[in-house]
Amino acid sequence: MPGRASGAPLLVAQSLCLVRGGRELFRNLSLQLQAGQLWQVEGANGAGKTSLLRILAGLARYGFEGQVFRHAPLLYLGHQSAVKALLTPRENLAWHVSGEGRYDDAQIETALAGVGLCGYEDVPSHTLSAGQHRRVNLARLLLSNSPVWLLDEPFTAIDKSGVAELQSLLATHVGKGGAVVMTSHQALQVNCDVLFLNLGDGPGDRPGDGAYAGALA
Amino acid sequence: MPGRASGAPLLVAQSLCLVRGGRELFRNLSLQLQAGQLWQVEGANGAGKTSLLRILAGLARYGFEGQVFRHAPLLYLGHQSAVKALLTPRENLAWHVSGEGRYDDAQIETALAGVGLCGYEDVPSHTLSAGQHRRVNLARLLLSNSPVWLLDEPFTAIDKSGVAELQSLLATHVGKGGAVVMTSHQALQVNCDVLFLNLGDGPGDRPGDGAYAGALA
Amino acid sequence: MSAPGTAQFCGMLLRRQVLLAVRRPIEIGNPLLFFAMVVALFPLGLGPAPDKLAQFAPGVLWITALLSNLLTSDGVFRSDFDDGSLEQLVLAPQPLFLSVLAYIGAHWLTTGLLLAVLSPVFALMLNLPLAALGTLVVSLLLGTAVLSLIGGIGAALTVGLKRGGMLISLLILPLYIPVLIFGSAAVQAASSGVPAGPYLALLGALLCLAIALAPLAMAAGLRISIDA
Amino acid sequence: MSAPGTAQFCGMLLRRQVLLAVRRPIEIGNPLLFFAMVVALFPLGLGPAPDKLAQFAPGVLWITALLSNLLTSDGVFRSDFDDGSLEQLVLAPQPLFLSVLAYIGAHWLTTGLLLAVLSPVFALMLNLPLAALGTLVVSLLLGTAVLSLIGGIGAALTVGLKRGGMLISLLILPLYIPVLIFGSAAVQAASSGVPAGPYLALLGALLCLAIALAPLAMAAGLRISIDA
Amino acid sequence: MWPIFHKLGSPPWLYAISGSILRWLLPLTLLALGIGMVWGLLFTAPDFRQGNSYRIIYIHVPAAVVALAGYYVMALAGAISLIWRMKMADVAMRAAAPVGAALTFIALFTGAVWGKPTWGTWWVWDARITSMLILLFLYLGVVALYEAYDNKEAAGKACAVLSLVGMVNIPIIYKSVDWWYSLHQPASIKFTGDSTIHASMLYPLLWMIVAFYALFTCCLLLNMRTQLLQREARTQWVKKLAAGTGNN
Ligand code: HEM
Ligand SMILES: Nc1ncnc2c1ncn2[C@@H]1O[C@H](COP(=O)(O)OP(=O)(O)OP(=O)(O)O)[C@@H](O)[C@H]1O
Ligand SMILES: Nc1ncnc2c1ncn2[C@@H]1O[C@H](COP(=O)(O)OP(=O)(O)OP(=O)(O)O)[C@@H](O)[C@H]1O
Ligand SMILES: [Mg+2]
Ligand SMILES: [Mg+2]
Repeated sequence: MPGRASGAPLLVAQSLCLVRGGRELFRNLSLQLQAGQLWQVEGANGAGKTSLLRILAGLARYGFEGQVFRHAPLLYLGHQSAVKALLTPRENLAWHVSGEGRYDDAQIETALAGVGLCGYEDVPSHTLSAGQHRRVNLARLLLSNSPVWLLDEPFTAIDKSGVAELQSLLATHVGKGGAVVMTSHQALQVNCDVLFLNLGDGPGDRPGDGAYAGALA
Repeated sequence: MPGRASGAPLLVAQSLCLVRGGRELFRNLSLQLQAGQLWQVEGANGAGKTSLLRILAGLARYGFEGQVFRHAPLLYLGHQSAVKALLTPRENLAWHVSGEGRYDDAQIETALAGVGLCGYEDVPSHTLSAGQHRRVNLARLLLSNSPVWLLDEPFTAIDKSGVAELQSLLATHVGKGGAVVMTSHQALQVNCDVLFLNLGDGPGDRPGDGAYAGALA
Repeated sequence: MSAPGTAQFCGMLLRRQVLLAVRRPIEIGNPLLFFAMVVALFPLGLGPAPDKLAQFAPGVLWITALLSNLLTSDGVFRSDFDDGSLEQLVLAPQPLFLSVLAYIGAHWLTTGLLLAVLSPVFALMLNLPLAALGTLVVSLLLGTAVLSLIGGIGAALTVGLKRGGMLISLLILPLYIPVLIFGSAAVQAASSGVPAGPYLALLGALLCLAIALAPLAMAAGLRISIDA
Repeated sequence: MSAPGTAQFCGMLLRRQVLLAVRRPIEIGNPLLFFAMVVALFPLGLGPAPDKLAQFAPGVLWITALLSNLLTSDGVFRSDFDDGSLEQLVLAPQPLFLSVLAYIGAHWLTTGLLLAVLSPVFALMLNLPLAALGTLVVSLLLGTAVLSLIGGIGAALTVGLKRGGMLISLLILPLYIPVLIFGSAAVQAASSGVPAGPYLALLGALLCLAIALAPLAMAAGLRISIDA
Repeated sequence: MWPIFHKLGSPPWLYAISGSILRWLLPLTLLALGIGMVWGLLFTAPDFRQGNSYRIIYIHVPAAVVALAGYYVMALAGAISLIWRMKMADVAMRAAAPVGAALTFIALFTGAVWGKPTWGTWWVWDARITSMLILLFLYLGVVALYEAYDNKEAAGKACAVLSLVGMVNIPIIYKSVDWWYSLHQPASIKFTGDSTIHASMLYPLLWMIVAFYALFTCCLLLNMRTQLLQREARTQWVKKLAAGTGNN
């Protein structure tokens, strides 16, 4: 991502407000995502992390207030893995519906090996275990060229060594000038700065305006 | 569970062997589950933890060798949450397909409050967040009378305080003479002994006979 | 907090399944609308001459009821499989072959029963003689129950398949055929003034047979599907 | 590693969808078997007299093709929605209304095309005159393409609903009706020796209209479904 | 009785015994088929009404008869697999389905080809023909269900359940189709009287029926052996076999 003016934000969210099921999840939430930043969205179950990520990605378009400007291509990995059970991991990556890039076989094999799926390239994905299934999806991070990553609980079902590798991958991406917004209930152990966005202890305890001042600093 | 002879095992697995997709996942695995034991099944992604739990529960009946004897009612929580999206959490618990027990409204409310779903008793479950959805399922642990719990990654999508509460619940259950076999990629922090069953670092590295001697001690 | 008895558990399941259907009124209305629309399509495809319609009404009504049943059968266990409820049902202490009857019962209540009750309206649209309406309703009541039971077998056997899709129709359509033949024969008989009793008796016999055997097949099918 | 162009991306998607269908040959065979079985049901319900059958063959064949299409339409986007692929498709840089065309194309290739090619066999079973076979095939080729496009709209609109199921039939059956009317009229005309050209031309016009408008509606529908 | 039953459950034994049966049954079957063909096609008089086209009967009728019997073989194997949990019964059932489907198809196809010169049409909705078509669907259902499962052991069980359900239904289907046919106005075309078959035609026909039974058995066994090898690919005895050291 060289050539991008380092000052221009990759993604800007302006005064987002969201009310769901009669509960205000966040109000006046603003966010400027700069290159080289790693944001961890924190909050109890039901605090609105997934909702926020979907708004940032542009998947949710109705029912919230505020605006989001996306200045760079983004990659979103949600709770669901977008891995087709009937295709092999190789095919899943080669023909991925996200239309991000065209990868040749060597690239795909390197990526699959990178997530520990050596030897599983050509078995139908539905025979993979829960963690292996999610790893196929994580291989997209190794292939991706998008500067902005939005990751919703990427560590789900991943084993300890997998989590460590993923964390170093995140650090590398950020180090190369990318940016990450992610949610997780685990504390990150990465060798780069982590910015926190706290959505509170649950829908009851709603953070008001200024509540993010610290986080946004 | 008073009145149960403390010596009799609640569940016995004898020399289980499992081969999946041409890989041997475990061989000659034997397990005696006694009252008061908490087993954590460990292993990398694809090591065979879920497969083992399904065999112990009696859901998998073909394709493995060995025998399992179940001497006590058991409760199995799998990767999937068995929470019906169209029913409210209250209805989900009251009419649960597991046919375990009949609970009155007060019991159900206590259980839902116990998993932090106070105020969400009567919303359709599909409006719950990922973690809240799983919490509905965990409420069954608070209602259950079964001595044996088989839990497959119960901490998935649960936030930090939820994990802590769940761990103390496990300790209490074990303390009362129940028994738990669970899988998790997180280290447990409970104030009771944890027995480990290690399925190895992945399907490549297959544990042979005697490999469990230590764990079985 | 002891486990509920079998009858009580089945009652619970029946309530649960019916409630699930009622939660989305569209789900209940759909088979009926499908029925109405196919009945409306027939004159469009075959030409509207009233005498011809009357002649074919028994067959058309019964084929439509059958297709409408076929379309909904696939869903009997599908959502429970997808969200893991089926695993829990299989592990339940109550006998599986009785609990599946509750599922089929709920399916029949929300499709077959309603269809039978509303069928006179459609029959009149197709100019079926008034005298045959009673037989139509009774034959549909008995017949759709058999269809639901047979459909349940197909659903149980295919629910675990990654993309079962229409496989179920291949499995159960051949088994539906006797019901179709006796059902439409009963209505045909009634509309031409011949006593329809024997056909209805045959449908009743099919129903008894299906109630006795289908639950066993369904239970076996579900256990297999869970494992696949 | 730049993003693939739109045409290339559509080609990729088409390959992917066709492969998904081919992975389970059963999925491709099913609509055909369903077609065969419903064609067999009609004589069973309506009576076996050959002359009558021939008279109704055009309508019956077309209604069956329609039902067969209807049954499979629901699945066009369903599995992609369930596993999150649809979210990714919506986020893709390529225009959504072109990529959905690839989905519909694959659906048509694996249902409508095969159905049209094999329809003469079923037509012979219903005693349709030989002279009408050509018209039958052409009308089915054109007509099923329109049906797939219309079905895609319904699928896109309902895929996000918790239990969409048969809602789709309610939404799209009325839109299917013109296709049914022109299609069966074409075959009827050919089997009674009247030129079928005008009807086929009308079907072609419907197809052009559908290709122009349906993708836009589908794209809008998918964006809404993702958000629901 | 029981030792044999027990042995039947053992793949290597079954593989060996089926090998030695096939060694003499297969040539014998081919010979019988050849003789039957020659006898039927060359040494019988042409029918006085149908001319030579009637000779298709020597394929048509045996195929139809054996196809029906095949379903019962399949269902029986299914029952054994469910009741005694014998894996080899699964294999037999799985092997019977495509053979039965093929025979049914042959009966339908030859019937259609025969119908064109005799009835002037490819197809009529006669009771027997209709039930034959339904039988084809029942067979195809079993084949398709088996293919749809990934876990072949589960697939065997599922197909066993299905074929048993089908077996209960076959008599019902036959009865109902018969009734249905007699209910409606009779079709304008009918089978030629079938009991009036002349002895000179009957004997080759009976011969062919027996030959088709033998053919069915051969196909079943051949099919089973392939299935066995596929299923047991990882076991010792198959590896030995592949290495060329096993017997047979
Ligand atoms: C697609 C069309 C046809 C089908 C599916 C069909 C099917 C059958 C079946 C199921 C049988 C019964 C075998 C048994 O169990 O006894 C049979 C027998 C026979 N078929 Fe056909 N058939 C067809 C067409 C024809 C035609 C066109 C003819 C000749 C005009 C014909 C002549 C016979 C005769 C003579 C027998 C022997 C009857 C007996 O000995 O009982 N069939 N066919
Ligand atoms: N249906 C199947 N066919 C073939 N192989 C399978 C099938 N299901 C699972 N496997 C294989 O079995 C192995 C164990 O799977 P299992 O789900 O038990 O793993 P796990 O230990 O639970 O992993 P995770 O931590 O990812 O949940 C995996 O390598 C997987 O590829
Ligand atoms: N469709 C909906 N209708 C009404 N309320 C909803 C809907 N979807 C989500 N909610 C509510 O919005 C809140 C936030 O949900 P969200 O999924 O964003 O939480 P989350 O922070 O991702 O939680 P988790 O850690 O459990 O994943 C929850 O309280 C949930 O009940
Ligand atoms: Mg979330
Ligand atoms: Mg697992």
